Amino acid sequence: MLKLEGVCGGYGAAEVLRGFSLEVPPGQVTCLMGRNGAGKTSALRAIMGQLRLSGGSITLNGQPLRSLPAEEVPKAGIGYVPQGRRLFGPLSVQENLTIGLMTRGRGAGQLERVLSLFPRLRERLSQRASTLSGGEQQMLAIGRALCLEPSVLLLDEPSEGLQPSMVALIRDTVLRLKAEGVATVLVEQRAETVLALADQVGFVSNGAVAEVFPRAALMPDHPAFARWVGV
Amino acid sequence: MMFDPYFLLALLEGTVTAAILALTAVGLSLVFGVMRVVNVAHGEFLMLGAVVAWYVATFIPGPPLMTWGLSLLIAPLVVGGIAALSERLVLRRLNYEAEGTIVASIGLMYILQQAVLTGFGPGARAVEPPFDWMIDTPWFGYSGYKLAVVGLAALVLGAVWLFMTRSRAGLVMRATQIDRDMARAFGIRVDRVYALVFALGAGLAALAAVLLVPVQQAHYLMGHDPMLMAFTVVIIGGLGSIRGTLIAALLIGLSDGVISFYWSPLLAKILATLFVALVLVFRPQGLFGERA
Amino acid sequence: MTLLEAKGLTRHFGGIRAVDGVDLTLRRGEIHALIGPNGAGKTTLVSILSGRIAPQSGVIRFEGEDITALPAHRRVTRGVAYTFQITSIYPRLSVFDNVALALRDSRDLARDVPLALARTGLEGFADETAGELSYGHQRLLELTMGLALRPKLLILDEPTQGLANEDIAGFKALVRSLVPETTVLLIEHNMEVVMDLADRITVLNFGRSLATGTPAEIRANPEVQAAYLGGDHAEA
Amino acid sequence: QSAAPIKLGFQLHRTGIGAAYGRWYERTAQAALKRLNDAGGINGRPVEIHFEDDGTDPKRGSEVVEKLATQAKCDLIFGPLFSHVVIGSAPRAGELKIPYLVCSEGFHVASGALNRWAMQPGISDVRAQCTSVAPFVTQNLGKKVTLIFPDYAFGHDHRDYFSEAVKAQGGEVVGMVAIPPTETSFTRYFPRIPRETEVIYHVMIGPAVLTFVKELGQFYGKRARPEIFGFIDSLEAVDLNSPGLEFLEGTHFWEGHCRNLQADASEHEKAYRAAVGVDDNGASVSDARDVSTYGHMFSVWETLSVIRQGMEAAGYQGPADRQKFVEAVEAMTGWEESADHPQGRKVFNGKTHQVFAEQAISKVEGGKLIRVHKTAIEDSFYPDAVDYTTQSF
Amino acid sequence: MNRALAVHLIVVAVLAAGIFLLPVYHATNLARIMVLAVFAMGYNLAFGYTGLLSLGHAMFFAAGMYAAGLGMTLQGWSAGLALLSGPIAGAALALAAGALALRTAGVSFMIVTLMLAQAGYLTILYYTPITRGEEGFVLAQSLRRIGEFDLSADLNRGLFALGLFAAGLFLSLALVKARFGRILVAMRENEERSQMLGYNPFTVKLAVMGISGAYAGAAGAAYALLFGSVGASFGAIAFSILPLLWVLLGGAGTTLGPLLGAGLMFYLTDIASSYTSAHQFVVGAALLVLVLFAPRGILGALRERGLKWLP
Ligand SMILES: Nc1ncnc2c1ncn2[C@@H]1O[C@H](COP(=O)(O)OP(=O)(O)OP(=O)(O)O)[C@@H](O)[C@H]1O
Ligand SMILES: Nc1ncnc2c1ncn2[C@@H]1O[C@H](COP(=O)(O)OP(=O)(O)OP(=O)(O)O)[C@@H](O)[C@H]1O
Ligand SMILES: [Mg+2]
Ligand SMILES: [Mg+2]
Repeated sequence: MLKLEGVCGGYGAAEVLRGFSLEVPPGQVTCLMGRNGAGKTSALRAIMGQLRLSGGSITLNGQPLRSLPAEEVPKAGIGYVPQGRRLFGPLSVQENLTIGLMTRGRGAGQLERVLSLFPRLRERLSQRASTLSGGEQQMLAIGRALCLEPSVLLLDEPSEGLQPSMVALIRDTVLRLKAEGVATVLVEQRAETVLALADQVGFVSNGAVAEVFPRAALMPDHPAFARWVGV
Repeated sequence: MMFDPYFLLALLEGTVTAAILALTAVGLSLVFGVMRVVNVAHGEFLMLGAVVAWYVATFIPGPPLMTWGLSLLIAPLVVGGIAALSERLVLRRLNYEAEGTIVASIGLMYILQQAVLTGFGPGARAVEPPFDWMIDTPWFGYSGYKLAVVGLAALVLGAVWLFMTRSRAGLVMRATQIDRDMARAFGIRVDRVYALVFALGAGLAALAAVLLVPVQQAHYLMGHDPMLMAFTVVIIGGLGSIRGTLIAALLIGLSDGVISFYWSPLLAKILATLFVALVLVFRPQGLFGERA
Repeated sequence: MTLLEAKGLTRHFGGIRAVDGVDLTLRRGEIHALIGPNGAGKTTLVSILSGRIAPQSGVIRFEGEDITALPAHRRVTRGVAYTFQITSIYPRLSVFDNVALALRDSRDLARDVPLALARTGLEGFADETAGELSYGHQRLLELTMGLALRPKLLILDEPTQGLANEDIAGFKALVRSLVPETTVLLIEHNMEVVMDLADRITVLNFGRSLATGTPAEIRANPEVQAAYLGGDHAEA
Repeated sequence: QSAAPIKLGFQLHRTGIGAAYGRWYERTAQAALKRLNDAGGINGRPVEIHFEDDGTDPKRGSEVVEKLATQAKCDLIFGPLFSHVVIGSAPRAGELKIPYLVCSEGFHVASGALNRWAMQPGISDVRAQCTSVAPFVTQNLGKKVTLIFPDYAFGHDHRDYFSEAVKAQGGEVVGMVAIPPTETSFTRYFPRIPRETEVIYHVMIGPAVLTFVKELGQFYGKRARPEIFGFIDSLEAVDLNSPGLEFLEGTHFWEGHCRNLQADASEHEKAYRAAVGVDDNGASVSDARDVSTYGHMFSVWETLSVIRQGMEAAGYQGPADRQKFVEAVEAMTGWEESADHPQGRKVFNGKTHQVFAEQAISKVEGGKLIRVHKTAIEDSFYPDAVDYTTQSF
Repeated sequence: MNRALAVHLIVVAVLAAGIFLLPVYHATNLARIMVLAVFAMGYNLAFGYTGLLSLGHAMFFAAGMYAAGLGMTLQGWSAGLALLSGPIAGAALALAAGALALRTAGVSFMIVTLMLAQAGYLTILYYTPITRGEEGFVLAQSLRRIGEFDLSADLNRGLFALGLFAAGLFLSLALVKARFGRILVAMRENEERSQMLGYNPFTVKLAVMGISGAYAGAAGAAYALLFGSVGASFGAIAFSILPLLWVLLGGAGTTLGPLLGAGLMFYLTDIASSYTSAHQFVVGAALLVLVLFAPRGILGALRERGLKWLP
């Protein structure tokens, strides 16, 4: 279980997270929604140790993450697909994936699985990541994170720029991982995707989770959507 | 000018120059390629290596071959240590930001030069080659050690190439350079990578220096020109490409050697310099670099 | 009537036929959508139109003149603007400066920049450093800059990526308000937006143009369904 | 009437490419200063020297002149060696109207390029040096000469004036090898030495000279080689017994002042050597590896002697008398070998502000430089190129 | 906006006061620093604002210096004409070098400019019979006057340097405040974006190279005439690195940074060498300390810490 309690922090002097709390149960999909600038990305970065923190705690299965150096977080099993992809652009597709594989020192079988998930990547193994099309880059970003066989997967708007059939593929992937017991935190703007996947939905506003609902409590016309994301 | 033995000499000299250039450049290629740090003090690490080699050769009794062997161990260690220290104390705090590091490495350059000037003195001091082997052709004599340097340079380059390609180290280093936050997000210990690369780069410069001192001498200003030339080689060769570095070194070394065979030396230097500039103008990414 | 006409555009990368003999005609004042699977060549195609990439063959005419050989910046001054798929702003400059740079012939920046920002709802952000905006706001800034150029042809490469839902609604309204003064070429994977906005749609697949037509025609085209839309959008 | 010390400014190459010279110039100056003060100073006043580093850089050089003159308020300035620094600094000295005594060997004072405040009373210039050694070279070593010199002004002076002198002696310059500055390896230039060459005449400066000499040796290997005549500039501050220099055995060098103590050395010479702290081999008495720049550094000592004599002759009181000082030196005609002038007899040309001296030609024998010839002062004369005394101050 | 102008006026006024009031030593230093600051200001326009990291600016300085020096000694130009030829020569060479080098970017640009400058330096040496190579030559004091205005007199020198500096300073202030300045920064920050906003990167950068070269050439010519000597060492690599160092120290992309950096570096060396013979050590350590506490240069740090309006 990944747990954030009252996390505060930000960039430079500015505070962006103001008491962000969230529980991510294992094997479930937790979706985060919120307006632009609400702090969703910042929350994920906080987990990854990329945000200056000023308060609160982050634990994974009771083990504190906050005190760990950033490079230990992925080794604890947290995979991250950042917003805007952030690939190792000058490196080849293969090399990008290799870096994912190295993190936890596991094997080639995983690479095979990732490549069969995204056959397009297999065709492009030696192409420079930065010359991939937008959608291909997104596939690579997800594939790279999957390579480290995470037990918790953080996905920041992963379906951005993907063709509809790919979006569906991502949904299937999340569900399959869920079946394997992987916990997923999914930042997503599209309500239909959220409703199709989430076990629980957190609405982020002003650097904190304002409301959390279990999936069962949500319908597309639930007022929370209007209140927090303006649909 | 059918077969001119002296053309052979020009080729030989060009090759030796190339070997020396390549040796000086590999370390820089590492540091610059990975950290994107314009380390102006790289030449000073080379110079330190030569000075250490001189001290070893002078104060440790034994035949030249032995002291030379010892230098090959000691100099990279000492210089790598100094580099690691300066990385930790200065560069890391600057976040390896391009502009700050230029000033910092100029500062470092001053400090190292002054330290050597004060301790070692301003003179040029020679170190005996490990073996005294002369090649005698009917037309000219040639130092066997110089040829050995070519072989040794090839060895060192090969080793670095293996390290960069076979081990994952090269990949890790490059990823670190591209996006530090994401490298951390994949478990790469960025701090350690940088310290290691910086020390390794300096160590290689020191190694190059040990091979070099028997040909040139240890002198407190000896680092300046090789540093600039090494930079050129690295850029022409294409960043991070060991093969490119080698070929660029050959290109520059031979063009200098051979052009000066035909033209007045100074004119040859001017032409060779312009030639290098033009290569870059028409292939800005270097010979083997790739860039979007 | 025709604003831009491209014929036989081709661009291969090694063995990859990113754009492979594409014809495209844009009518003045229309909203024209460009859709297709990932890697179909959409970005490459519009990069050729905007001059970021040179075609290996083919001709582009803009307002009747051949612009194939014009460099990108000259096309911009003629009225072709492009917003990047992968956000490209000046991250270290203020939002104000970002927009001011796009307002090339404004005489009064203090008046015009806030006006331009207001169109995309960024008016409160003028003094922020652009790189410190959240992703969605950076996308909006990108859009603002494109608009500020007051182009005759505005090429939008996946503009709604990263936008929150409410912004998408605003975006649609904004794009509608641009025509007919501005012609819009829109790349999108968000079918709702495409179907809603587009007058005509061109579908690209494997670097070739599969079909061009009204949204209804495209929706009904079986080839398009197979290549791109998949079942669920056919009846949407 | 004042008992306040006389302040002399010393423009010193403490860092930069001239540093090897600089440190010995400083030691020599200190030794000469001590001797001077022990003997009662100048005009009964003690003397101080302010050393200021110019980094062997012309830009800093002129700043140092400024600093010594206007901030340290020195009475005069002396000591610079490298020509480009001298030329960069001398104009400022002229503007500040402060005597500027150069311890270089460049042909810049006597060529008239500088101004009336610049003088070189301590060491003869390049033109005099190469003119005077030419007869020995052509008569004893060979008539077909190839010159190897650095491809810039200093080297060109050698090229021009030595060729001229060789031709005057009935010799012939068969080859000229100009070596680009910034060069660190030399072998590839040696094929340019024509095969008919009987004597190689070489003059190199800078830190790479040792490489030059070594590579020249390697090039000839065990083959018969031409005679070699070099300027000691190539090996100043370098131990002749450094690895790779064995082949120098039997070659000849010009020396401004003999590095190794010669059998016939005068008492003055021995006293000078002891005062500066140089052993019989020309190295520091405290470190045999620390070889001096013996061939040149006497000029510092002798310049200081001239300063004393000039100031005494001018009745020097303070900066107001600077002009008188210059005029007093201009009026001098030369000096005998003495404790003040341990290098030997000098002829001073007041019009060109340049001194002329005897030059030594030494042969390397058993790793030592043994003088085999001493040129006559008159051999080094050439027509005056300037008359500074007609210029205004 | 006016605050910025006021600060600049004050700086110039203080410098003017310095020329009249400081002891001659410091007044001369000030003149020298101002001339070198002109060099650095030109460099700053290219590097600090536009992001063109050139390692070849010594070439432009030397161009101005030799144009003026050789013009006077060989062609018999008057001092005024010689001074005028400086910026023209600098700009012309910079435009030529830029036309080649600007085909590259980033580190390649750095190396190409370095190599071109090195070729220029060697060319000076190659023509030693004319240039006197490394050794250089002296401009006779009698030549260094514009009409009755004797440039070698202390006060005149200071005034001339001040005039040149002030002209350069206000020109660069005007440039960076104008739309042009914003475009320069845009090139530095994101060239591809700028091109897609309709700016031609090549011409913008070439223009700034030309301006920068004119500054360097003007400084070179002024240096030759004010200080009376011309030499190849002003065309050597080290002299290309110096303006970079000055600009970085003072604050890249600030109008006053070049002056501050040049002055600071001068006095750092000067003062350190008065106290210790190991003065490079002190200078090196000072650079390290400075950069650790103000990695964006001194004015850059001030700008970050609140003085946002600093141009
Ligand atoms: N690198 C940064 N430096 C300073 N401030 C930042 C930085 N990145 C984000 N911010 C600020 O933090 C706040 C939250 O941003 P964040 O990226 O977490 O939002 P978000 O919820 O992910 O938005 P979006 O949906 O647009 O991606 C915003 O106000 C933004 O301006
Ligand atoms: N510089 C390049 N080198 C090699 N391949 C390239 C290069 N640029 C693009 N490609 C390839 O060309 C194809 C078309 O790319 P493009 O970016 O045009 O696709 P797209 O239609 O915009 O896709 P997306 O919807 O995913 O953004 C892709 O397969 C891509 O990998
Ligand atoms: Mg976000
Ligand atoms: Mg695309």
